[in-house]
Amino acid sequence: MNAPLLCCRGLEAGYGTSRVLFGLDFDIRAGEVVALLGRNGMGKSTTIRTIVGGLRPQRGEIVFEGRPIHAERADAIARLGVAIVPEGRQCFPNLTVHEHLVAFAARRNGVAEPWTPARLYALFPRLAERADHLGNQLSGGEQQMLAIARALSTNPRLLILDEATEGLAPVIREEIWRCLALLKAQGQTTLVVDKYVERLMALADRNLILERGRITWQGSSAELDARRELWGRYLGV
Amino acid sequence: MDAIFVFEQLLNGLGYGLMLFLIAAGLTLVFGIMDTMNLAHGSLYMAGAYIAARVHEASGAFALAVLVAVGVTVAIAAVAEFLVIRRLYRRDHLVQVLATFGIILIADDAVKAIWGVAPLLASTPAALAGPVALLEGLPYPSYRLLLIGAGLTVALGLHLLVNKTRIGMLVRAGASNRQMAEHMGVRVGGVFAFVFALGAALAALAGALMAPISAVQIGMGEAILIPALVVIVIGGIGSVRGAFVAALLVGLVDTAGRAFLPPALRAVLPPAVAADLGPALAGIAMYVLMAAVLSLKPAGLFPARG
Amino acid sequence: MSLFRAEGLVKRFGGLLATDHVSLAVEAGEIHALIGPNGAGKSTLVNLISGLLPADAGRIVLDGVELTALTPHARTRAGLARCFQISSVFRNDSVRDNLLLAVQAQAGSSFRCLSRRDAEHALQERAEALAQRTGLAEVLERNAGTLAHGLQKRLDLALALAARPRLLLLDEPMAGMGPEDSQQMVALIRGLAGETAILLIEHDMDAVFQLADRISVLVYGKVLTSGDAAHIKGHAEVQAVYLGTEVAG
Amino acid sequence: ADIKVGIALDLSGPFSALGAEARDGFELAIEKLGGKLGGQPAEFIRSDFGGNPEQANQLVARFLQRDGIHFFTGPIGSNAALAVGPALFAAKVPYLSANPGPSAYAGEKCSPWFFAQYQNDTYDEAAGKVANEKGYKNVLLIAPNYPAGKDHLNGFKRLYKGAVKDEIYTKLGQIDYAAEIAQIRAAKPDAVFFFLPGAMGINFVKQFVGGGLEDIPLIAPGFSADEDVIQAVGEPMLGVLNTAHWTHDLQNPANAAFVSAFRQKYAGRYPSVYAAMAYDTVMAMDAAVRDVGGRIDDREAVLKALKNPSFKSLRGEFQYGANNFPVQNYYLREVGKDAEGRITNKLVGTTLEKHQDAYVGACRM
Amino acid sequence: MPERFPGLARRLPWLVLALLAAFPLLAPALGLEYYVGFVRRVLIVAIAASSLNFILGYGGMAALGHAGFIGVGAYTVVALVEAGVSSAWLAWGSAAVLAGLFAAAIGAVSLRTRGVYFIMITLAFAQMLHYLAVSLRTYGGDDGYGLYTPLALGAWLDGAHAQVFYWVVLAIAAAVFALFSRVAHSRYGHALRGVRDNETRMVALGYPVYRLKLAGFVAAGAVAGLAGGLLASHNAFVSPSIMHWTQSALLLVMVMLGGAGRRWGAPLGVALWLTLEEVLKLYTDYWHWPLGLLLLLVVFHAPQGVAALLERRAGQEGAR
Ligand SMILES: Nc1ncnc2c1ncn2[C@@H]1O[C@H](COP(=O)(O)OP(=O)(O)OP(=O)(O)O)[C@@H](O)[C@H]1O
Ligand SMILES: Nc1ncnc2c1ncn2[C@@H]1O[C@H](COP(=O)(O)OP(=O)(O)OP(=O)(O)O)[C@@H](O)[C@H]1O
Ligand SMILES: [Mg+2]
Ligand SMILES: [Mg+2]
Repeated sequence: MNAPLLCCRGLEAGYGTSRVLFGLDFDIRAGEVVALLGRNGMGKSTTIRTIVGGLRPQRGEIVFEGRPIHAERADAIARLGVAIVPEGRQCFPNLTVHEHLVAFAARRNGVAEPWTPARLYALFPRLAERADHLGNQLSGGEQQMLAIARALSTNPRLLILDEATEGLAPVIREEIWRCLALLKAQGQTTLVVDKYVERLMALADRNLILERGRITWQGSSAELDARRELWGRYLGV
Repeated sequence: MDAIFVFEQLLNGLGYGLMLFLIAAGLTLVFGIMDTMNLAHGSLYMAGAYIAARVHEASGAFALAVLVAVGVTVAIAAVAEFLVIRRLYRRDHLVQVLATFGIILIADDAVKAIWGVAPLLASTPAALAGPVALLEGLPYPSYRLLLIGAGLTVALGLHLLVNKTRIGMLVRAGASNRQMAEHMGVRVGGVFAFVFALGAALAALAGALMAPISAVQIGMGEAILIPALVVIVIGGIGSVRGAFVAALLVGLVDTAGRAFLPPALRAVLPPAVAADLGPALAGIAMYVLMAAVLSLKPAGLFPARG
Repeated sequence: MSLFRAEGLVKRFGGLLATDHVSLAVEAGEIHALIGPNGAGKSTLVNLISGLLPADAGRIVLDGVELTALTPHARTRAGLARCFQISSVFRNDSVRDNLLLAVQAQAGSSFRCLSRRDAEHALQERAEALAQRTGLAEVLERNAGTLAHGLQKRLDLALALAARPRLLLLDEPMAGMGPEDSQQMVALIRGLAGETAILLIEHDMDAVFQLADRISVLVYGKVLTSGDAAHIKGHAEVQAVYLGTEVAG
Repeated sequence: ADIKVGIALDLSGPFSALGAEARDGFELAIEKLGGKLGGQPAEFIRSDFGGNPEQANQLVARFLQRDGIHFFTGPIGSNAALAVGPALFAAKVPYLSANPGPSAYAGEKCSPWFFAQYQNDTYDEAAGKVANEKGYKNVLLIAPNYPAGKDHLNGFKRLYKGAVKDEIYTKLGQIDYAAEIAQIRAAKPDAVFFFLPGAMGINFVKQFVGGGLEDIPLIAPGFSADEDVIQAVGEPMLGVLNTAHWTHDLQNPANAAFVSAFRQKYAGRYPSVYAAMAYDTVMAMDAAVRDVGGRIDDREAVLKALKNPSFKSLRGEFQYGANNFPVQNYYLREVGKDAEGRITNKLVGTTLEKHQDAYVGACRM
Repeated sequence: MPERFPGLARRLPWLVLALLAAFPLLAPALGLEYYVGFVRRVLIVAIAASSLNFILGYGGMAALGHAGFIGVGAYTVVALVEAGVSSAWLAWGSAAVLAGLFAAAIGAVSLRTRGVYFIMITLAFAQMLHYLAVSLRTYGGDDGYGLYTPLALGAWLDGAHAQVFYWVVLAIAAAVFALFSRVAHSRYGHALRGVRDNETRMVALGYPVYRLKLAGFVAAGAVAGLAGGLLASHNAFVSPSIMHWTQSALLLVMVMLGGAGRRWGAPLGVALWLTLEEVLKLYTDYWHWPLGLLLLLVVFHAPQGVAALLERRAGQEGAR
């Protein structure tokens, strides 16, 4: 298949003196959907933070489209086409919904059908109703939708979702899964963290299981499905 | 007290309000929108006034003086931004107060060393020195019309910039959650530097334009800082519209207080009391207004952030 | 008579009617779940009940006592405690200090200002007991801000429990938790059922159906229907606007 | 031991421009005397106190306790003078004011240790007389709303015989005067008397003329129309009438020498009344030391020498009244242009002769 | 607190106190008489700063009008003296009480706002007080009011020693300081810090947040008023300039220089700032910019203030 879009080698990271990640090695190939699994506190968000430049790795390297990015600043990494839906949404309190969708919009070649505000509103009609509301005037779920739409508005090469279905009503959750499947069909490369393991498996090409800052298992969804003992051990299900 | 007089005083109030807005504009941008408390804004205002006064005196060309003042002040501000301010964006307001207070102390001594402590000559451009007749029996200083025009232009420009342009959105995003804005690809450092420079340009513009009708001297920056802050706070921090409305309100209240309050009190109170009370009340009108607004609306008239 | 009643609560945000004359009752000892689409007004309702937002109309009554006119903190003292959708703890303090602050509020006289608080054994003991109950005993000395998400949520709950509430308002306690933590939280909440009634907002349907004695569905600021799990699962409209296909019977 | 002089300067704060003028005057005098007083080696200890009376207090404590000064001078503001006086008087250190002459020290709280150069209201009294002489029947008065402002207006009214059209009190530190100017235009007075020190005066005159009221004559006490204000306002100041006890074109040899030395040292600038008073102050000390033959520690003798000054004052002849406030002439000045076209004050004539302040009667000394 | 150096940490305050107490007796021998007055002023300002530190550092209330309360205290003394009162205790006590009352009224309105709005509304009230004082003719207006005869401390104290006032100030400062340190660790102190860190949560926990804050604000106002009363006696003079907004700003600056919320922050900040001011003025007319530079240095290299820097030093040495 294609050369890896993202490549992590020997990644070590942590907060202050405490180490959280101990030598992660993994690739994400273009067009692939990769699920990052693991129980709470195992370092999933930390991994993501390290990739997007929110946290400087203590050791190891991250290569995106052939260029090392582990020393880059967060904004530079984002402009290369890495978009994140962060844990806790982090909508901008003083931007309206509509502004969230136009302020960071970027076009990238190679995207067949770029996301426009109109398409994003079609995806989340609720946001269209709230277009003039400020980020802090939204309900929790509305903020979550906005965070996803905001990430999509940059038409990213690599989309990273950290618990993106958190706080969403079941119907909307369904909607998100459908949407991610659609994106996958369009060739969107995605890294997902979510607690709904079964739904994730249905979507992902490959799964990584993180246990105390180490990747203890990786494989296809079919393989994971077959090895239920992993679920109890590493996923707490 | 005839109608024309009342009308004239209203006009004076609006004019003063627009002057206040002009002075507060740069601060609205840097403090209100970018959420950075820059007390040294007054120093930039002073720099603008001093440079404009000197250039005008030397060259006789007022427009040139204003341009040079804005240019040089922006250059000074860029250096200050690079050395100090950019390290402050992420810190809390009090720390910003502390650091920029430090800059004021340094700036005042620097101005003293360069130009001395005596107030500088700053004359009105000859073409605008006299009054024009707005109405029969209502002469109005033509230079003030220029200030009013400048105030309105800046207000409109600022409103469009902040609310209608992408850079406005990026500034607001960066100010409220810098980390997230960076994750969205915004060069927050660059955007902030640009906005700070713009704020400095507005400060310098205000200083240069105010120089001909006010004293150009050390401390002039601190003297306008408080009214400018009052305006921003009454309007609601982060709202250009709020600052604009508040500036007009303060201008009107202040002017009305000075023009109508003493005679009104004289009509109802014993002369001795009225003579003491009237001017005293007029003097603190701005602060009373602020305290009243904030006790009713704790986040100003147009709260922009929730 | 119900332990708690909200009657005709109304909240407008500008033109938006976020809470549209909502009436709701919670019985003593009951876990009452409140579900509904995003933006239906669930958190708003909790904010109205806890007093963080002033209601435009309506009244609330706890145990026969009208609380409508009380300030938020007085409502807590009257037996109405809450958790937050985004956990709200004292991030720079240790878990112990967090808990101490909570039990101290309950112990009253926060204006005592000359004796060392940390030397008060009664407070320390209560804090430790609380930590024990909520599974925070191991992390007592850790800074709350560095705790994993699930533990922070638990701390958030522990802080609310310190007030010994009669009615506990939980806004998405399971949010951001993995299956394991969720299960623990479910167990924890179930363990509370005896001592306090609970109004639970949650989008995790597994948890809701496991816990709730009764479920009310809020849509566009109005209560659509109320009933037990079976009733809700079978309700066509609820399925359409909220449950979707995820929970099919 | 050296003779020690404590000089408290206003080099920052509200009076810094005037403080700098005074400093230049002090320096010129010290230079002229070669750093000595009455031929004795002297030390001049100068320090800025930022225009804040509390800090002035602190500084004077230092002068008294640490440095053991023999003379004190310096502050521009009346508030500082009032703050530091009691400590100096108690320590029996002569305070030669280089500017303020507060009414308290002229009257009730007068002290043998305090020597003034004028009483604060006397300029206004002279201005009131000028208004009479010019035949103004309806004068409008304007001053900041604080007791000193009212004192100055009262001073004006003391000798002024016409009607007061209106009294306008503005707020301290006011920037915009449009409302007041509109009131003045509506009132149509024969003249406007303004006491607006510092930046307020600069703002006011600039806006007054810009508002098209240049036909209404402006009268002011000297400090509202001195060189500092004139240099900052420029053309609009032309024609402003003001009164003072000294002016740079006053004809006497001492003054001529002073003015030319000053202009030489300070780039052609004309000295203001503050510079002149500072210079005179040092000269008064010099004469007193000489008169007591250097026996500086004989405080009473020094006091006596100060009371009967033997130096040639820049203002010409004067004598101290019973309250140590001078009995002297006051002059009318008008802002005009000198031979080189420079805008400056010009002497018009003598308004009050051998004038004494109004408070002397209250002084029991 | 640097527990790693327990002996010194516990003894140091007593050592400092003893030194300060002995200072007036030693000063004449060392030729430092003037500095007795200077230290007295530092102590008085430190009292005011401690009270600001209490609400700022522990309560998160950044009041930019604290000089207003100092002014109220000072003018209370003036008013009482004008009315013929001569007892220092009565005058200072009234200063504290009246300033506390003003703080209650001002706080009741101001504490409805937060953040910058709070900064500005406290400034507004202080400005009103300032203008009021400026226009008060009876008390001299802008010219100020001289207190020509010192207030009486009571029969045996007055005659005891020339420096009795110094010791009184020292005792009050020590008491205020000890009181605030103690309160910081009490239930109330913890509650106040909770309000600073997460006000919404404190409400939900059942704390009467507004009253907690108001109580702190009133206490701080009263202590500032007391300092104002002492300052009036110290200067034997009061003028509106003691409540000019720059004085409020300076007080904030001194507290933050020392370290807001630090036990030693306020006195350290005050001592450092006033000493530098005093010393720099001896050598140059341009004495502002070094202070400005100092502020920048503190902001970037000791963001928690000088006190934190020293604590860290002490901690490191202890570890070594
Ligand atoms: N800002 C921080 N400072 C210190 N430690 C942190 C910080 N953020 C996370 N940690 C710690 O790092 C470890 C990994 O956290 P991380 O958030 O990456 O886990 P996660 O797998 O995403 O878990 P969750 O499912 O709870 O989101 C946890 O033990 C957590 O306590
Ligand atoms: N401060 C506010 N100003 C304006 N609108 C608001 C404000 N707070 C909430 N809203 C609006 O009120 C509606 C109800 O919000 P609420 O937070 O109660 O929803 P919710 O039911 O809790 O949703 P979720 O499940 O997504 O958390 C939403 O549409 C939201 O946009
Ligand atoms: Mg995570
Ligand atoms: Mg919600």
